[in-house]
Amino acid sequence: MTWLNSHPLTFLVFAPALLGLLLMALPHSVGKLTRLLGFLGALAVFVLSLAWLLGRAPGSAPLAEHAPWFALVGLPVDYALAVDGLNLWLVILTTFLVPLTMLGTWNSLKDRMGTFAALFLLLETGMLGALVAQDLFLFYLFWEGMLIPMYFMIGVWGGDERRYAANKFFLYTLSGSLLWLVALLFLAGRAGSFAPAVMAQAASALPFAAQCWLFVAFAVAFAIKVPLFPLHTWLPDAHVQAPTAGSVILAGVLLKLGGYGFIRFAIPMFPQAAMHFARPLALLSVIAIIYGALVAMVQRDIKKLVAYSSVSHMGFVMLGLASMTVIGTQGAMLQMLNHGISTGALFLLVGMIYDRAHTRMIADFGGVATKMPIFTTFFLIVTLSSIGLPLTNGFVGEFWILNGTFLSGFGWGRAYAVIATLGVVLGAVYMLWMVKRVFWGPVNPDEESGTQHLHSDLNAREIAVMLPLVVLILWMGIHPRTFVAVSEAPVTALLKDANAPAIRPLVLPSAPESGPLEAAAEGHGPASHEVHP
Amino acid sequence: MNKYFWLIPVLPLLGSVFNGLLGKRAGKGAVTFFGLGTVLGSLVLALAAFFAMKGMPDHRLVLDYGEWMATGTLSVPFGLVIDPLSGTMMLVVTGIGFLIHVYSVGYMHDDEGYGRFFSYLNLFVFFMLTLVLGSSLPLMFVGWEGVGLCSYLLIGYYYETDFAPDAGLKAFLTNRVGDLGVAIGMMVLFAAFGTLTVGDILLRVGHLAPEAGFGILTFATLMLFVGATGKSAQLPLYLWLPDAMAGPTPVSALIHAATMVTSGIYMICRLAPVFTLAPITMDIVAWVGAATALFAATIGLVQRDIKKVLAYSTVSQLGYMFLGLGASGFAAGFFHVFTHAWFKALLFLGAGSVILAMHHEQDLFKMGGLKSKMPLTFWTMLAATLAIIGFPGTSGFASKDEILYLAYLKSPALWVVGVVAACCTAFYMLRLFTLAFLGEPRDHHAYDHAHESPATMTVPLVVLAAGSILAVWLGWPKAFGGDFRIEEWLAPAVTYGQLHAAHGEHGSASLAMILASVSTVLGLGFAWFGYATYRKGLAVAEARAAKFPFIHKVLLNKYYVDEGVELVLLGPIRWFGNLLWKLFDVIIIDGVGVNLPGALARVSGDFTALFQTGRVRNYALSMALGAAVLLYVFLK
Amino acid sequence: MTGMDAILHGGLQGYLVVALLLFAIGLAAVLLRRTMLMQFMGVELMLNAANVALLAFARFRGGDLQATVFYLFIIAVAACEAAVGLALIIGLYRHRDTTDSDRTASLKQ
Amino acid sequence: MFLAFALITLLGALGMLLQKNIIVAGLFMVAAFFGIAGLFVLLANPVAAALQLIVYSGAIMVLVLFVIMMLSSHEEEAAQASHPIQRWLSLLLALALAAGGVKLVMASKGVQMLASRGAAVPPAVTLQGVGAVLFEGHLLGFEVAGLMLLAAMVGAVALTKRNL
Amino acid sequence: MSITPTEWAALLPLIFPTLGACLIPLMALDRDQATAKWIRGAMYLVALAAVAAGFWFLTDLWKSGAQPAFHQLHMDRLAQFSGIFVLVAAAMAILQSWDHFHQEGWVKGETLSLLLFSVTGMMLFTATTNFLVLFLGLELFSLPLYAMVATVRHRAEGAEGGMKYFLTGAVASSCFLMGGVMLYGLGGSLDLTLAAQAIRAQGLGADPMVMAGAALLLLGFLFKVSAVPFHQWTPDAYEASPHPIAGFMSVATKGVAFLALLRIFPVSLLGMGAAGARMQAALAFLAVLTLVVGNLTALVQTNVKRMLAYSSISHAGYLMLGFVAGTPAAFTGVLFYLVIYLAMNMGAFGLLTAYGLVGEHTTFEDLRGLGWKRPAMGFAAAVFMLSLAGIPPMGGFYGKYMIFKELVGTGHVGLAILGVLASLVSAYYYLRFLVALFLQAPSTEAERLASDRPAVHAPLAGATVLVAAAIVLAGGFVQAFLADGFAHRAVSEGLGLLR
Repeated sequence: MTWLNSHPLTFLVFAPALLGLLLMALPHSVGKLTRLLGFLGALAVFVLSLAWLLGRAPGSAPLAEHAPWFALVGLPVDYALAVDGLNLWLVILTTFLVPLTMLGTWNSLKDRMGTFAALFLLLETGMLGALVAQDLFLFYLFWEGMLIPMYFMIGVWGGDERRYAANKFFLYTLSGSLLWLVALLFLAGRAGSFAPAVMAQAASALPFAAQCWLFVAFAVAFAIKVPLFPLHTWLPDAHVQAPTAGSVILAGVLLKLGGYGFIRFAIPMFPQAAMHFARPLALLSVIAIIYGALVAMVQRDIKKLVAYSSVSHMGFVMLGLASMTVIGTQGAMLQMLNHGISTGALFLLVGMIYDRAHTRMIADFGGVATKMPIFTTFFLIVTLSSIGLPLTNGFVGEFWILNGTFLSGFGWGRAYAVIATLGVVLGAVYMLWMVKRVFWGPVNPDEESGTQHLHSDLNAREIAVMLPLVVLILWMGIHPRTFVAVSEAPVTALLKDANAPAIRPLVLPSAPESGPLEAAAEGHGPASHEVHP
Repeated sequence: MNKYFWLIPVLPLLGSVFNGLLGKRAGKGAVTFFGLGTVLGSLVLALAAFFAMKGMPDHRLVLDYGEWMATGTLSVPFGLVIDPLSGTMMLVVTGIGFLIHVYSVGYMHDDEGYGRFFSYLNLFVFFMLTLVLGSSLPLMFVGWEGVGLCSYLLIGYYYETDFAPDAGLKAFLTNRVGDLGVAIGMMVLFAAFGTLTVGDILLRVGHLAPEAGFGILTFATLMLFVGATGKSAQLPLYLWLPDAMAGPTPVSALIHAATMVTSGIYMICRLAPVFTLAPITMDIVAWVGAATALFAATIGLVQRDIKKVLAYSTVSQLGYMFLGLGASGFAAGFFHVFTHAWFKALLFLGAGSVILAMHHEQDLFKMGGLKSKMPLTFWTMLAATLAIIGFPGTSGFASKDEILYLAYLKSPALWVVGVVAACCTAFYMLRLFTLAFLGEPRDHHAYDHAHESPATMTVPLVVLAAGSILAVWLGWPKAFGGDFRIEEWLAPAVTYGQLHAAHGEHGSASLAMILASVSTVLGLGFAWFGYATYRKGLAVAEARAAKFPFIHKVLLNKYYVDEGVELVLLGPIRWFGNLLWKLFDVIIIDGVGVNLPGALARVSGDFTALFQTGRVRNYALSMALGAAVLLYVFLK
Repeated sequence: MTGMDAILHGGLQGYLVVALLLFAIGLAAVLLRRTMLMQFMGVELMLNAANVALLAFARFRGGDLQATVFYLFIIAVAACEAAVGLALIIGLYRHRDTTDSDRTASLKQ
Repeated sequence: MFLAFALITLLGALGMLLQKNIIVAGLFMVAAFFGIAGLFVLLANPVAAALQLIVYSGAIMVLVLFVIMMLSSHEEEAAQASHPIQRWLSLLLALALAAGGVKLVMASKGVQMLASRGAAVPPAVTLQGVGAVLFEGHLLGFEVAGLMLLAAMVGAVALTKRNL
Repeated sequence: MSITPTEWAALLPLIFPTLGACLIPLMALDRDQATAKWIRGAMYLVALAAVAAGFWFLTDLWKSGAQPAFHQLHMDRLAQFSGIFVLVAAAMAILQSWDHFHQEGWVKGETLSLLLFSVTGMMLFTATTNFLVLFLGLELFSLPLYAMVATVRHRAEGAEGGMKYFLTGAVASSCFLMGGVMLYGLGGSLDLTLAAQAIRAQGLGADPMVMAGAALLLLGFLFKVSAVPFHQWTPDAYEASPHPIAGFMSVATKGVAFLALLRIFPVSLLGMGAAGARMQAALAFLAVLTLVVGNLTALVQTNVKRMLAYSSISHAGYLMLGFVAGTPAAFTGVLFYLVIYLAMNMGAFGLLTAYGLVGEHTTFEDLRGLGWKRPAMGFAAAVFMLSLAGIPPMGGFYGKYMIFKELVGTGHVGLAILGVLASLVSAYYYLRFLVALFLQAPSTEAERLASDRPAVHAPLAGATVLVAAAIVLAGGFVQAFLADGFAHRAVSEGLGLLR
């Protein structure tokens, strides 16, 4: 017990993996039992994470563990874990989505479900570890370690093109992270440590060009994960071929790690280079937003459409991060959670209909609303969240990101914001157009069509899976402060370090002595313009 | 009492949630109770709030319910603001909304999705009230998008049909394009003022020298105006409104005539001081309004579907309102919103009554002679028709006259356009009225079964008819000796925060009188023309149409705008999306960027494997070459 | 003695040149001949080349006996190589009925 | 003398390289070994010369010739036409190696130093001397050589023993 | 001529394998080995006992920290390290060969004897700086290997592979010998360290003869590690030989060649100055070539053994990069890498045995769907392949990590980038192994073969595979223990670097 008290994070991170390894040892014949055990374990981890991370007395010290681990070739590697404002909710999102996804795809797999559950738990460890790691080497380990279970999940249980998709996923991600490793080794060698703060210091001593190269290496690795245009092409294949659970976790958590990497490492470690590259990054993000939306629009497979929509949505995250403003970055933080919930829910829903109809082609459906009203309702709500309707989570994030971008000091920021807004429109176009073709209209008369195979609406288990997601969608839309209040301080500090440019208001008061304005401003909330010292 | 005002929007939301979740199981009685009860409660509370607001010294009641989305320097509270502008609008929404709820009880009585319908309708009231009462732009935006959503849901209410989902989709997407403008406008305003609370913006804008933020304010207001054109169906984003008639008729009345479509005007009134500082925008607003008024009116001349005629009429009337706003007549524009709400809702509900009587027949050419069968509908429709063509003494006369007068002051050309549109309006409204109620029945089967609607439907008709006439009380034009009191009433709202309140300059009374007389006489003349053309049936009209086949065809096909949009905009976008996917994603990035290196690696692997010939002499040779390399490196 | 003189008149250079030429010829035999036995004899020549160089160096280092000992071992190695190599060639001959190394090339790519 | 033995050696080797008939080639090689033995004599190393004759010419070459006979592969090699690249490149490399070898020897300062410093003919190597050095300083090597012979024997047996 | 106890301590680890090697042929003499089971078991027991005894003495020596010597034989830490390395590989090979020879339906004691001779030679090879002993060690471990490749006599490929290995190997050792003679000639001593000192003393550090000698010497090592372009025997020999022998060759030959190279080049020839720098340049160039050719060719192989052969070639490239970096830390990394490489490759070849793939049936097709049939083996396979590809948290990653870290630290960023790109390519073909095992359904052909084949039980091979997997995982999770406690001490205390 005392060990647990002093190592709660270690427990949270490694408990799933231990359970997973244990489950792997069980024979295939008890796959159903294994699945159940896996689910219960994941659920317990979720409950514990809630209790330990959220149920803490206010003002108590942040959860952190730190111990020297080993030193190879003279480079000390620390075992440093911590939960702070930047990763708290991402951790909870992870622990939340894993059991939920297990429940949501309870009957989707026919064989080796026990092994699948075990891999899933291993993956959870990878994700949690990467999220809480405070040492870059440790982070790298978890980051790469995540690939392995995901590779098998796609490769073994995926669709017809699963081998291609799995290999592509693996090699694509690996290519980025290997180059990143070289940069990491270069910098760590200079710094003599893998601690981000120490490495940042070493980086600041390097010439600017070197900083830029290092930042690019970091950024490419993270951008592949995000995925940022034009490094996104692994995503549609991986998403489409992966089993539902894989897609959910991929969209829900794995992609977030890219954005998280930026905000945790790339930007704070190379603030000047980050500022230097903010503009190209923002440009790529805007392209991703528009491009993803346009390509999503012409997809014929629902899952692929959702996959491309991820490209578009994650483009918003990157845009927010590239804005280098508190509002934009906070928006990106929220948008990461949003996307995890909304797109995760969408993939779950697509999986539910696929389990029934065994097709995902839009043309195979039509009139689904008549057959499955409850399903339709859920789908519609999630769709609305995905297209950013106000009072759902999607809106707040996108609004902040766009405002932050508009305010950002680098040139063309305003143009980027305006163009990115177009993505919101396009988002509605492809989502609702798909909804129209799938759900509305008369029931598809073709006997072979997917709609004809829909014999049952959602059952209690599936509703139980969707309800928490819907609640979260609304909660995050109505009270986003719950989820971003903790990151406000770290983000502000981070941007202070990054020397983000001061934002000047566009309109200056006509007269400096205009007393009434100031008075009025003080009376009606914050009046100061976004100005960073 | 004040502490319950938050219930004004929330009550309908509760009704909506109840009806949505339990509507099917609870039965129609419960649905009716919750659906109507919540709106009625909201109406009562709105009245209370209205009078509470009147009691405040500055006619302004600000309610704050905590923070919604705050980060960095951005702060957006959940706040309601009740002032004359929003108060009036709130009453229109709850009042007419309630009436239409009542009407729907009858109209939707036999529909399977009764609960679903009321859920959507309640939800709409919630969002509309949020739009109206929201104290900050983002909160208004909640309502703004929310009503769009409800519009989408309600237009596509008959989702098993082919056309309704299409219409709903079109409505939502067109609105989204407009919302884009609002979103950008908000960003600009936030960047300019550092706040998004309407009150704060107005306070700050009031302290600006007129030239200080000229360019940026023009941009912001233009963007907001783009939003307004979407929501309020102005050129070029009006396309969705005629199609929106696919929804049930009460929806057309409430959303697509009385309330939602006027939110663009409402928003501009809300930010009137900002718009005032952007004269270019104001010009554009006026001209777009005028053009829309005329454009839609001409299309309305030849449409056969009764609801389509009304839809184009709505577009046209909304154009008037923008014309008024553009001419700095915020009060006039808003007054037209107010009056239009009554008579257009009435027209739609009357049309709904007719449609129901005719067993969902909407073709005017198949109606006729319903006067005797449906007396109550006939008389109320007559009142509405008189109001919309601006018959002296009706509310429409007052509001339209004021707008035309202000338009003249801005530019006589605008006045001319407005009058021509008014003439068209008079013509097609009388055409509609005549074809539906007068003359001989043209479809006897339907005619024989037609009957007056039940009380739940006719009572709202009567109330609305009374409103259509009596609303004039609020703003009898000064030119005719009235006091146009609505202007004074709204003044605190539209000039809030202004150091120097902008007052519309009025020309001489005689000029106003002359203009009004000319337009009224012309209008009535065209009204008679319409009546005369269709009094004897369709023959005369068809003969006339045959004389101008080209114009008739163009008008009948609504200037081919839908086809044009598909050809010029949607088609290319889809083509481009396909291009990006197939060419850029699949061939360039995946092919050249990903698979080509892979293939190259394989090909070079095949190449290097060629050296593995299996002959040991070759192996020795390569070793010898390696030795040569080594020796070279060491000896060089 | 320097230069050509040294080479032609039995100086150290001469022995070394002989050794290196021998080495080259041995290598050429491995590279140019296809009969495995000939290639094997080429290898023997290369070993002998090393022997010549070794003993030449030893002679000019005042008759270093270490080198002669080493030479002894090299002969042993050559003998061992001969044993194993010839055994392999015989083994291969039993399967393929040829001593042509170019025709025993089933393992490739 | 040196020139004569050197020529015998090199011509013997060349003959082996160029001779099509494998038995004749083997005999050329024996000639080369004789030449080498002669060189060893000139190097004041009669022990090595004797060993060269006994072990190389006597034992190893006989073994080789024996195998040649056994495999009855005295057939001449087919004309080499198939791999011109292999042939010309090999030739080029061998010539380069030869030329490079000469150049190397000429260019090496160390060789010159050694040649001039050790020009005096040392006393001839005797078997006693070799034995003393062998058993004093190279006991390990001696043992290992023995092992190696054993290993080679075992290997040869493993590869060729008739009865599996 | 008495031998002191310390000299015995240096000799004993070699003596035991030698004894075993001598004893086994006696037992195998003129027996029908296929039927006389007890004698077969006895041979294996003797071989294992010989290896175990050697191992026991060496670990004892390691623990005591003593570094005894006998004449030119220096049993220092590095030699002890390599001895343990070789003996573990040999033990695994012996255990696997029991199963494998059983599957092939044929057993020969001579093979075990040759293996033990080879082990002795390898230990000798890494334990001396005397060129005479070095050369003898090289021959002592090479000659048995030539024979072992061809030990499956009923396969024509066996003899072919052996012949190719022999001919190329003989050429290489001739070159090696020539190089050593050149150094002897100018240095005047058979001990390379002394020769190097003498050469420097005479100012002949950059003499062409010295340089040529060094180059030819290096060639010998590069041949043994199968660096491009001295690599072409590798796939043929591996394919020809029985799986355990192929594994042993891939691991032990490469390992001892690198260890001896480490002793000779950076340390013993350090005195000559220029040669060290030239060696690094040459190694850098050839490492690039090795990585590119090895990985690309591995990409297109259909035979698993050939794939593993090319993979071992490319691993030689990574290890050479460690020499290019040339720092003591990099050498520690090389040693650590070798330990993991031992486990990975012995494991991978052991898998083929454990899955009962015999003869030519070692293509990817033959592996299809096997991963699910024996989950423990499948798990181990995943560990090996991911480790070979250098994916964390496997041990293989840390080897690359240490080498690349030093490479970057010494300014060879370009080489490091090339190295990681090469390992990206390698990931593809390692994944292909896993694709076949897990992601593909068994082919009908594989099913048929599996049903035709007598029920294969390879408990010993399976056990070695699991042990190997455990070592790889240990390399991933207690990497510091292996690196600091083992590899680092071998470098620092054995070679006197870092002291």
